[in-house]
Amino acid sequence: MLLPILRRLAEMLFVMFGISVVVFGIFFATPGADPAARIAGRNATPEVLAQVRHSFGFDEPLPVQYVKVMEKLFISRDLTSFVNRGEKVIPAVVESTPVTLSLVFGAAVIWVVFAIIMGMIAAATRGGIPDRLLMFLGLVGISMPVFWVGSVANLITQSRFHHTFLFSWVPGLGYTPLTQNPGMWFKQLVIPWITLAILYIGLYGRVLRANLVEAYQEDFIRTARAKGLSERRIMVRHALRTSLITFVSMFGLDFGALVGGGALLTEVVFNLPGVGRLTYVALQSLDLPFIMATVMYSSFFVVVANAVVDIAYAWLDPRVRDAR
Amino acid sequence: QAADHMGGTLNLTGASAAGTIDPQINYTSQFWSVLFITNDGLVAFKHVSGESSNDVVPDLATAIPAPQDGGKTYVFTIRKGVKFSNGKDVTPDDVVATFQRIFKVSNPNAGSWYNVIVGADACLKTPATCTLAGGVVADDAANTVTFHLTQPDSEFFYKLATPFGDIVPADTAAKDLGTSPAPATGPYMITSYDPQKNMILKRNPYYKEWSKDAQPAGYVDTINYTFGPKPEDEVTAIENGQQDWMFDSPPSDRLPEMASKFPNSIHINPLFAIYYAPMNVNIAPFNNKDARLAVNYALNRKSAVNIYGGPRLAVPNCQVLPPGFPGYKAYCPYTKNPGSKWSAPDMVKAKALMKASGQIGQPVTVIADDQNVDPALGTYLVSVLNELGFKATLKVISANIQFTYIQNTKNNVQISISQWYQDYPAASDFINVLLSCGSFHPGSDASINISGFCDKGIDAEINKNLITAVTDQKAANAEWGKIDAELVDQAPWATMFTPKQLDFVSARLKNFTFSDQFHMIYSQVWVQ
Amino acid sequence: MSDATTDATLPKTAAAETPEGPWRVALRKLFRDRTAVGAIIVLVLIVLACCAAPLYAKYVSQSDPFQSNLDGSITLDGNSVDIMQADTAGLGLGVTPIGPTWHGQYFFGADNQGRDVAARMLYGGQNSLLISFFATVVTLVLAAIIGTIAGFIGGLTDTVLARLLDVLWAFPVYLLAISLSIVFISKGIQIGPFTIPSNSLILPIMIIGIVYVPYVARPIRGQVMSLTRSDFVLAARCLGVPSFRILVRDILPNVTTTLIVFAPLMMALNMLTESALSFLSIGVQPPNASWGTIILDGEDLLYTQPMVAIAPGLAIIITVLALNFLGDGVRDAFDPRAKLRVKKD
Amino acid sequence: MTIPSKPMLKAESLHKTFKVGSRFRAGGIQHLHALSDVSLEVYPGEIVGLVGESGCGKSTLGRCLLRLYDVDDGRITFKDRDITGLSQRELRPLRADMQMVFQDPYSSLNPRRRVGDLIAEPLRVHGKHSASDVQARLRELMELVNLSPDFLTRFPHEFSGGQRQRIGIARAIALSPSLIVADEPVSALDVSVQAQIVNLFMDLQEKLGLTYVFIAHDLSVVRQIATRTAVMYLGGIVELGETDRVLHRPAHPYTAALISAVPEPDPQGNIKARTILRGEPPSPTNPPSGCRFHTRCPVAEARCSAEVPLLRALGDNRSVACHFPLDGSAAAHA
Amino acid sequence: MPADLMTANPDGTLLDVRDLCVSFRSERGIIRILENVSFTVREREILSIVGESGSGKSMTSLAVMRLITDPNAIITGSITYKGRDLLKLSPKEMRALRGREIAMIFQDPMTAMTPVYTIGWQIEEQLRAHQNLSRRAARARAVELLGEMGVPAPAKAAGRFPHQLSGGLRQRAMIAMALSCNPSLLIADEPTTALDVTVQAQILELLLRLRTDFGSSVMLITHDMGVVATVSDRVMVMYSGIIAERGPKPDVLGGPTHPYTLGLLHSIPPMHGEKPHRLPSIPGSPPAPMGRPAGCPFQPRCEFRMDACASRPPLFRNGMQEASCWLAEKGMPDWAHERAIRAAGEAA
Ligand SMILES: Nc1ncnc2c1ncn2[C@@H]1O[C@H](COP(=O)(O)OP(=O)(O)OP(=O)(O)O)[C@@H](O)[C@H]1O
Ligand SMILES: Nc1ncnc2c1ncn2[C@@H]1O[C@H](COP(=O)(O)OP(=O)(O)OP(=O)(O)O)[C@@H](O)[C@H]1O
Ligand SMILES: [Mg+2]
Ligand SMILES: [Mg+2]
Repeated sequence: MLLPILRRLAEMLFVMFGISVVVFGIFFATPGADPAARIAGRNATPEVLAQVRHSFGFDEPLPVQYVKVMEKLFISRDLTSFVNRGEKVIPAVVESTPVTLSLVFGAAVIWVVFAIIMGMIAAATRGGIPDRLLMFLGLVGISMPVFWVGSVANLITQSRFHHTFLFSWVPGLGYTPLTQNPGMWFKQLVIPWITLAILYIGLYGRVLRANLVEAYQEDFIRTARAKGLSERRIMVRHALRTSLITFVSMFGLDFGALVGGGALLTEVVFNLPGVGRLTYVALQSLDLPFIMATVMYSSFFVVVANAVVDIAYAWLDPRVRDAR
Repeated sequence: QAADHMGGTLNLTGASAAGTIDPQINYTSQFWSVLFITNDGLVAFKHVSGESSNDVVPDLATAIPAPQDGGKTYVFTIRKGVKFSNGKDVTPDDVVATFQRIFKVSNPNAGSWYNVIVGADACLKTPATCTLAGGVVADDAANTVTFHLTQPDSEFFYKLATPFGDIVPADTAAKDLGTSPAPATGPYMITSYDPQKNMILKRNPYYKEWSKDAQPAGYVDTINYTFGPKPEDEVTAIENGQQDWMFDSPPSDRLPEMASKFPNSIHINPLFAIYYAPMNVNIAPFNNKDARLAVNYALNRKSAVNIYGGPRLAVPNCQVLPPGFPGYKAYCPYTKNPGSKWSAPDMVKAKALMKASGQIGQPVTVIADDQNVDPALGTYLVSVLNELGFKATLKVISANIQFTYIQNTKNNVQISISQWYQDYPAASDFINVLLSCGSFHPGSDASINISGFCDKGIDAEINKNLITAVTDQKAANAEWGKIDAELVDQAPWATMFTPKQLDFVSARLKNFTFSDQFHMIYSQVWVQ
Repeated sequence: MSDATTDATLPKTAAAETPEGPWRVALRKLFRDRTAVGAIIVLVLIVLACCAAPLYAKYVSQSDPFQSNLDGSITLDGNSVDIMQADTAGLGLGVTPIGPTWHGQYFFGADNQGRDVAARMLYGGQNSLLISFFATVVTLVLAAIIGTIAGFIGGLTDTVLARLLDVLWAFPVYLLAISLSIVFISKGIQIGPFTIPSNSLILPIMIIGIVYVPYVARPIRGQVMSLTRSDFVLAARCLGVPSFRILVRDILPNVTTTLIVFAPLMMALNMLTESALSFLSIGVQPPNASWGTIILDGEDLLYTQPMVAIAPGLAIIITVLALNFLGDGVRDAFDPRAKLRVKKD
Repeated sequence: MTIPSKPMLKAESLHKTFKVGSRFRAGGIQHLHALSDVSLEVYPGEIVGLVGESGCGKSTLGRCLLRLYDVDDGRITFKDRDITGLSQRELRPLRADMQMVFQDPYSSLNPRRRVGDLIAEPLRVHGKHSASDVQARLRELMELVNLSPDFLTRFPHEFSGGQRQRIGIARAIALSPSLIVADEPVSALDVSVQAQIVNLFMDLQEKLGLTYVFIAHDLSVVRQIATRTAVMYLGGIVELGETDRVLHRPAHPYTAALISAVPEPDPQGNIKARTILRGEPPSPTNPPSGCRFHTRCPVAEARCSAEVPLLRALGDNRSVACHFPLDGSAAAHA
Repeated sequence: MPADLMTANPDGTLLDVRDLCVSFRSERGIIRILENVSFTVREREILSIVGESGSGKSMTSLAVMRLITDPNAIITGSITYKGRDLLKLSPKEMRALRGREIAMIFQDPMTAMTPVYTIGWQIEEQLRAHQNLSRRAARARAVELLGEMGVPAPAKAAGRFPHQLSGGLRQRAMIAMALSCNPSLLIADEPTTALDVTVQAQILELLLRLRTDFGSSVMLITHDMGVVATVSDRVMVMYSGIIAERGPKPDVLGGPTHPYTLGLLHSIPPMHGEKPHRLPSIPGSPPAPMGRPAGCPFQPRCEFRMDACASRPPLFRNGMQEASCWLAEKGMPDWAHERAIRAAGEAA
């Protein structure tokens, strides 16, 4: 039992290592990315530049620099930013995590609930008007660029209709920690939640419907009917339960990716200081330590999500549980 | 009655933090405004509104010393009784250590400003062992510090008055302090700083006002500087009273609304800065002077001004120095009616010059950064170039690398969009820094002479004038004006405009005080 | 005995007189799907409209959508109206571009540079469509090559490629795309004697194309693996057909179906990605436009002239929606799984 | 029929294991012993039937014989040539001489290719025929399998199961092989069609002098077609001999049980005396010790669980792998 | 009027299907799958339905269960179960009947059981759906049932998932589930097709026992004549959506009166006696529902084809046996005689 876990861990480490190398490589392939000049200031003399370069170790071979960065990131854990010098990277990432978690978690609740409702209604009325309407709406949701939805939502709630009773409660953009002011936390996040959830409601609703419809063609549904079960029970306990296997694994992967920074666009549009925005800012300012840290963080979540999904898969689908 | 306005919290906001708060390293106007009220140098710019904010007054020194030894030696007497926020006294040793530290921490201008100090060369070579022996000498008994320069420097006091010259305790680590503040001497001290979130300033318990000009006491109790929101959201927050002031310029989209709804919250002040398009005089097509002139004639500075926010927020400019700056003499040849003022582009002349240059059809890439109005200015410049007959394209790159990217000759940048804000009120800060042979370093990311312009004759004039300035500032300024005009005639740039500073403040913020050097003085405004 | 005579009966389900290949069957199915046909029509209209951009710019909007027009004016209902209108109320700060006129000129209004948004949208549509189309081609081709090689050759090659895909897979798409964009857009690419300038459309095409490779390559690899083990490939092996011929004749045609099914969906995805990158100003470079960059332009005018951001957003939605509908239709028509299910019953 | 003394195909103690399971899951990789110590000789002109329960390794053996799978151990000789170690490339010329017909007439025909293409594929890759030759040969083949040559331009999905199986057969005989391994070629077909195909196999053998290894799970089909029959159980041959002898006087208890379990459409004999085996076949990943059948064997004794019985000759031209072979007459039906 | 109707209930008729037609609306018109299928199942009887793939066997059973959910299906006729017409029941009434009165098992026990629940759970579910049982009692009953079906270590097996069991055990679990509420009628749709002969024999044995142990009637659907011969009382042969022949097993298997039944019986290679040199076989393949010939659907493949075949023959009765063939109109056809003459002709 231990061996597979170790293998799994090794595989995760490998993937993270690969990603860190890719990021490091990309960064140093960027012209002008040499942080020395930026660190040195706007009219530094070449001598000062050389000093800075040396003191930051930028004159060392890339592998050495790589190892140093990783050492500082994982072992001494005191990697600091190139842009906001002295700013420790790890606390910054840790601090932005709750923001991203708040965003993604709330959105996830919305999208799971609505997607399940939507999928079930559509599957139950398959071919009918509600089905077609819901599937169309789902497709519209999938087709909307999230940043655009966010912008339009901002336009409506922050400006155009901010003074009507509908949206007067919407506070300014930003994030208030749950611990500090739960009401504010909620109010500030509702619109981002919905914005982020729209895409996934469409996606999951459609996938769930397809799975349910497929499940309905399975023999075991016929068996369940032959057992004299009610349609509702057949839907929930048999069709939905088996369809949830794909649903949950999709959810796991998406949730992991979002927590890992995939909600970047939403965070940028709604000015939520989460990991996605942190990553984006770091990428924009070519702040290598931050880029490394956020990308490691995000790949960690993706990799962990992959592993969790595997476990969840086995938990949901006993066929997978047994080594075949 | 000023006492009625004491207390409260001043809420400042900016889209992002500006890096380290080490006074010897930070080189951003955003945090210089903060350091302006937390730390002091031997001398300081006056903490007042208006023109006199460009004056240097004694700060930690008791007086501005008279030059000795033909301007090569200055003896400062250190003020007694001033304490750091850690409770220790400011001593001559601290001053010596501070100037050593400038080299030890690789201050960006160590090599360009402070290299006049005796012993600086050795410090530049091996910063770790910097002593500045014979350059900065403390005399504890007399409570003085003596500076020995290798040559006279008319701008030496200015260089001491910027935050680089802020005195820090001798035991301050000789490395970038990063996010931890240096002990303060001013009325406020930074108590916490998280670049992702905010900076908090509280009153410095050891501060006692010693000179109202140099470092007056502050009104508010706390200053909370929040980082993160986009300029749009900053505007909204100020409108709603959640913030008092924003560092970023408000998006032009919001200007009409702000102007009509909150006219009293808007303060517009001149800036000593220019927006310009440096042209690389060493590679095609702008190694051809006619081509450069054509661009200058064709550039509709009114359009550029409109992009920036309209005529109230910027003034067209053709020259190197911004209006009102020491040495400024209005001069604009690149207009319909050449003279002192730009009126309209002269397309006919531009096209003729273009034809003469033989550069029609040449490909040109404009490099702009991705912040604020720069992409829009770049886009506009591309239109102008295309109209002239170039095959122009725009390349927008991250603001973080654009500035170094356009400096490095290896990148073969032909033309770009850039800005320059003064460091201190001396014409050399534009002319000498931006267009002298000495600031052109081919192949280096640090080559602030972006045009790569190097005219031996003009360079000689500049050097001569720098000496003149030590003794006769007035004559020097007149000469700077002439040099400026000569440079404009060579057209290494197409200057676009000089922006103005628009400060948008909350309704409750009063006693708005604007220093030409450091903009809004946080210690002087009221929120109660 | 009777069965010695030739068996000439064919199930009459194959009603067609001429033999119909799987391709034609699928196409027939596709063209019978009303939603899919509707989607195709919409797409064709959009493509035609975008192709007509120069005509529109010249004859309808009468402006150059790539040249700033900061001090121009147009005639509207007999009055001359400035395109960039300086604010006169209050302090008179700011300059606002003209809003939607709902006339030929400046139909959707002007952007910050005084350019006709409607005309730019048509040009931007060209880029958006081009990028998403060719990025799809890049993704599908690379994915097909990698997936097929990995799945067909197996062994060490497969392990290496699969690991590589794993790494890319664990890299959130946007992060990878943004990283690559920032690098390449600041520099361009130099491959030997060829230089791809940083404002070339090839860059976003390559970047978007590459980041989605694992999403397609993985299923392709799986499919090729199972095809490689399928009875008919075994049969071909048994007949002594060389591996390469098996690959070309037996495996690739089946993979092609999958690619076709993926194509519209990938294109929809790519269009969204392209717009997102452009929105983050690391996609199409100004003054060139794409729907994403126009939204970005509009973002700066959201409070005064929201139409500049809304119109291209709607264009994206309609196009992506049509692509997704087409994708559904194509999947229904081509998905071999659907066919298998019919067979089994 | 007289059996020549020299086998056409000779397999000597073949072993084949598959790796199943995943490194990343509980249980890890397991070894599935699909074939253990299987020896078989096929003589020219005969039809060897191969029967046994699902999963006992019939297909695996068939595929190993044709080197579609690599064997782990053992030796395969085809026409006096050791083909065990040949690479697929080296095997290619030999393919013309040994062919396979697959069980599933649906999955063994590439749905994207025309019937003519499918059948012509071997002709083309072996390059012995010119284009017009190919056409002529195609017609000939279609006639041989009783299909109209008009069908050549059609796609497999338009055909019924029986017709598809004919296409598969036509493809297999296209190069006039001398050996055909038919892997349950009739199992997927309806009874009425099954008879047509069985007849076709027999006709072809007569006309072309083919040799078959005919895999089936239906004993009556094997009885109809095979000259010799091998009975497999859990990866090994338990009994091998002339079909009639094996089926009517089984010597191995498993063969006996298998035969007695076959339901027969005999209207009178309502319920025949049956020895119904209890339990299910054990897992091939974890085969029982000793005689693999001992867990279900009605006559097993202690020795059976300890000692592996070897396949040994019984005299009447057959061999059995059992410590206690049945008295042939006891198991035979009247 | 067929004689069946008169003898409907008196001799213990459980299920009476009359003129059952099932068709599907499709783009290419109406596809007629079942045409006028009528039959009865008596109490404690095993009725086998045989026929080739696609002949409509499953469709018949699904129609009885009212499990044809396709909205395009058109079902006419009557299905009378214990005096009630199933086609007229409300969905709720039908649901109460399903599983309790009429139970069904399917060909492939792997796909026919929900893969994510243990078999114990699935049996429980059915018990609890129809009987007011506590979970514990239901589980106990489920284990008991599994034991009765000959599942070794039933308590342990109840905790297993379908995929963890072998095919035979799965099929037993299916049967246990079907029998859990003591149904009067068990419909078994090819219950042994997926199994090996040795396991199949076990299952058939079990089916035979049902009648004695549970008193159920069984409708056994298969395409294997051997299975028919082994277990059934009466046989119904279907061909392309119609009933070709039906009657008591010994009669139908011993003396078929429809050429299709005859062909079917002859196509099976015999296990005993002389091996035919060539297997007699039916040429061609069964027609698809859309491609059914006019008249007798078997006509194109029939070696006794005659002019009358152009019109559809009704079921002709000969003794206990009925066949839908014009040859049967005049009584029992003399196959033996016919075939002997043909054989002689061929040999010559
Ligand atoms: N490629 C493979 N990988 C792993 N296991 C395999 C593979 N092929 C066959 N097996 C396993 O080997 C064993 C023998 O399989 P084989 O297909 O030879 O049986 P069979 O007798 O042909 O069965 P059937 O009658 O079902 O076709 C089975 O347990 C099967 O699961
Ligand atoms: N929803 C449907 N629409 C149209 N035709 C259908 C539908 N469902 C089944 N059929 C057709 O009905 C016919 C009868 O099917 P049925 O399943 O009853 O055959 P069967 O006798 O049970 O065959 P098998 O032995 O293969 O199970 C088949 O030809 C099938 O293709
Ligand atoms: Mg097999
Ligand atoms: Mg069926």
